[in-house]
Amino acid sequence: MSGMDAVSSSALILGGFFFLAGTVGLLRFRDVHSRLHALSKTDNLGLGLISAGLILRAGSFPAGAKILIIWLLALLASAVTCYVIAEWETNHERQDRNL
Amino acid sequence: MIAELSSPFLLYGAVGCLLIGMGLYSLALHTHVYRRILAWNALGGGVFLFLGAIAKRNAYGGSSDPLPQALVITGIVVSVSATALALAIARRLQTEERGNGA
Amino acid sequence: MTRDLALTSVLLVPFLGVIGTLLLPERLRRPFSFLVTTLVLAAVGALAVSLRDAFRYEISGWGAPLGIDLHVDGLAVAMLLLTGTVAGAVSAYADGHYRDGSSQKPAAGFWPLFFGLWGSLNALFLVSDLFTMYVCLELMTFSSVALITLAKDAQALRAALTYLMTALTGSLAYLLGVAILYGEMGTLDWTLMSPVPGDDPVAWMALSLMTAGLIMKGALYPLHFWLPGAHAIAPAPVSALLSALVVKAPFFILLRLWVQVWTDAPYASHVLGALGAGAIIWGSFQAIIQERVKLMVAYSTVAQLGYLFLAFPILETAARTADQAARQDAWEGVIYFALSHGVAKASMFLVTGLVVQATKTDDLRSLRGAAAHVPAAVLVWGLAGISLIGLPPSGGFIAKWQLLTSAIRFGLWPYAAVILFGGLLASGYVFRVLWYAFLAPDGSSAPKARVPAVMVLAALFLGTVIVLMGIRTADVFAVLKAGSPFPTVGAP
Amino acid sequence: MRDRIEIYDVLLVVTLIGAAWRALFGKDAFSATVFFIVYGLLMAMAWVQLDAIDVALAEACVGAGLTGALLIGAVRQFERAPGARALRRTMGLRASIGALSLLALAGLTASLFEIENRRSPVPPLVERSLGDSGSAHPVTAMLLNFRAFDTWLEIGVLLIASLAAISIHRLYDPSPIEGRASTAPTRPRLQIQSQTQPWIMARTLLPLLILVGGAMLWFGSHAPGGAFQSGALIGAAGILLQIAGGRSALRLSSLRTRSLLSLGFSSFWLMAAGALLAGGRILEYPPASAGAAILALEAAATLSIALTLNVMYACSRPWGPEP
Repeated sequence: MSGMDAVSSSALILGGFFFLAGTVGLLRFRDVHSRLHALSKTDNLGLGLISAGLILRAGSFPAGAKILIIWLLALLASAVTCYVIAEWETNHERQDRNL
Repeated sequence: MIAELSSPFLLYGAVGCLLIGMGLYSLALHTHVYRRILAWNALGGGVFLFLGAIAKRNAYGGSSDPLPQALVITGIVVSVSATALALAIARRLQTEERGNGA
Repeated sequence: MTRDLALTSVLLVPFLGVIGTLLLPERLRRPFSFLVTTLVLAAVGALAVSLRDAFRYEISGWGAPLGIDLHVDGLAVAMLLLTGTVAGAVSAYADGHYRDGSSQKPAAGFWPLFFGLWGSLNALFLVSDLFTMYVCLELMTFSSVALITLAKDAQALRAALTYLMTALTGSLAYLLGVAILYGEMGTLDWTLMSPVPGDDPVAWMALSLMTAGLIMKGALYPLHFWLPGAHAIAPAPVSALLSALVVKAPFFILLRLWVQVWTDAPYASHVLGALGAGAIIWGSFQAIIQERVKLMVAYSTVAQLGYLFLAFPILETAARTADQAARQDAWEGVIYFALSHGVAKASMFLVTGLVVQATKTDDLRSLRGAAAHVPAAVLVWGLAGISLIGLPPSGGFIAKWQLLTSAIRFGLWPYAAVILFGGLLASGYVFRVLWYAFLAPDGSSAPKARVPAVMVLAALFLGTVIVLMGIRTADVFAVLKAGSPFPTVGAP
Repeated sequence: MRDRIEIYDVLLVVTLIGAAWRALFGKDAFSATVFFIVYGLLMAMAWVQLDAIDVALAEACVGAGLTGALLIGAVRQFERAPGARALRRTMGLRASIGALSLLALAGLTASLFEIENRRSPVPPLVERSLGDSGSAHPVTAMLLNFRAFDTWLEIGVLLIASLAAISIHRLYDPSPIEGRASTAPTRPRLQIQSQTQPWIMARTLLPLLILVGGAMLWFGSHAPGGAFQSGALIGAAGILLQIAGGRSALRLSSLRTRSLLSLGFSSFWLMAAGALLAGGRILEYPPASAGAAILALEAAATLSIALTLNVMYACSRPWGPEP
């Protein structure tokens, strides 16, 4: 049983690391696009790892299924938000260039 | 200090009081209605957290006291309708005044 | 049995009014609101007649600490009578005010909000649970704010917003006080927590928070800044409701707390008394120098509320004297003042509405010759003025007489002096309007519009109520005896 | 039911206060709103720590979610307002306000320690009378049976607030303002086309939200859940449509809208009158059919809460629908 716990805790730690990388990316990069890029990639992967770790620890099947749904919803939400921000940013830049 | 703060009741009650203090300070400080709506919501959140701490303190037989929980749910719904009403008026006022001003 | 039926219909019928006026088609709305108004008035009358002693009514059948109870005593029924009388007159007035085609849109919005306000006031005066009072206060505030915005004017929006933000902050302070009280007493019903120990600091903090919140909502002197703007800009029937009833609800809760729950508050009540005295002097002075009649009446509300807050020190010293008759006199004097001020202020605002309807502006100078054009309006203004000043044939005289004698009997000379001085100041602004009204109408004033008869009748009805309150005071005092905190043993 | 303070509690509290600080005193109105939503969600986590799951759901759905949606919808209009950023108060006044707030904070915290070991008689009472209250979950029994009058007035508050929003919208008619195209408020910053991602998001989330809302309503009888939370979820589905679809098909003053708005309030009224006719007191359910009565009331309340929140969202946005 400790093997399962070891796997899930390592997944949790790895997920945490990806979040850290994403935040560093957010702070370091200059323009919006690369920030969005860094954030969406690492956060989604980080969240995937964390939810995988939690599913291993989750007691029953429904609880695990709920965690999975949470991850999918988070993916959908971050995809849409990144798209909308990126689209607004490009419109905004195109307006600046046209002025 | 931490030893005394043994039960979550005191911790979250103190956080509620802190939120009330911050909300009051921000409410009195800002003059623009939008910031005051935010401050008022934080103040309300503080009061509800205070009630929640009392619910936790009155816990009986494994679950916390349902009466303050019912009060807080009612309070949250009152504050969302108050925010909606204040925003509706403030937004119309802004449009009317900018409408006349422009 | 009729007592319970009257009580439940006092609570349920106004809310039926909200649903009905919201859903019924246009042409059915006026007869339906007329029907609901008469039903509620009948129920309140039946309740007042059948009230022998204070009684309780458990809503949804559960007991007090668990469920919510209604505590029906003389004070509650007196306030219900005031609400019924004023709301009845205002509904008749509004029927005429909103009949002409131009203001069709506000008419649709007025009636559901009007019955929502009436229902929340009835519930607030009856219920004995502090949190339910909070929800009633919110329902009342939202209805009042919405009613103010019916004036279709950017100024009305600004005044409504200031009122809303102040009232919301006040009700949060009140809610925090209730939360602390629940934390300490374990119940939300003020009848169960009655004898509060005088030396308990947490109970004192709860009381001061609740009082601060209710003072903000009740527009006592230093925190009254939102009232003149809101009451002056609102349509006439709405300002009558606001000034006569809405500002009374916080005072009603304070009266319950300070007199029936915190029994010994020796020095704190004098703080309220001092604020009340300040309100009388400052408010009356402001009212005298106003140029617009509506603002004048609004400042007069601020002043007259000061009298109500003089009640706390008087009742505090009354609670400590042995003389039962003196205590009951003070108690009846305070409540009677609330009733007479409500009726007088409502009639003043209705009269102002009549004048504005006739002359299209509420500037004082446009009142020249108003006595010739709308004589009934000026007559009712005179009667209301008599009541505010405290001259004999009016209810105000009885109330001020009781307050004055109690103040003198308990040796509170400064308050007695302020009561007399306030009457003098009140005559300042009342006679100023009368002076303009009786001037000969010069040719320049604009042609006067015709005023619907039902509006004049509503004002006249309130005028007669003022005079009746001055003559037949025994009936109302009999109602007040039921469940009064200062029971006079042996008195009928 | 832990009774110890854990490291997680301390972390949660610190982030909560940080988010609240940024929300209240942040420079830019838009970022203040974003941090206000973060603060709301952290508050929901705090409620979980206080073992108040119902309140956590209500805080997340209504407190953070819908209040956040209302604020985001309205903040674009206030950003250019001069006061939105500046903290305009003289130093002396700020010091005195700060002192007052600190005094309030100290007094309240002191009162916490004072009332720390007092208990309330209500929880045992609830335990005893839960049997014939018609619901196995104490909070739902409290909201819908013991203090049903509170909840009725509460739904009255929602109804009056939405009526006020509609009447303000109709009286101060947008058309004359939009008529002056030149000075019309500038286009919203987040220009949302209805064919792109948000529409896809709305399409996928809509069934899920309504499904979870319905489940939340059903859970109310025996687990944390209930009318307010499920009403908020179904309302959120409608608001998502309004965001993605731009102009919503909500006809504010039609009879259909008005009757659905007042459905919750009138069903409570009918229940109260029915209880009276059946010889009991106001809102007194016969123990046998209390469960059914509670479920009926909750269903009606859910529908009108959902529509009320949509109406409020529509009326607090610059691009409100036609009346």
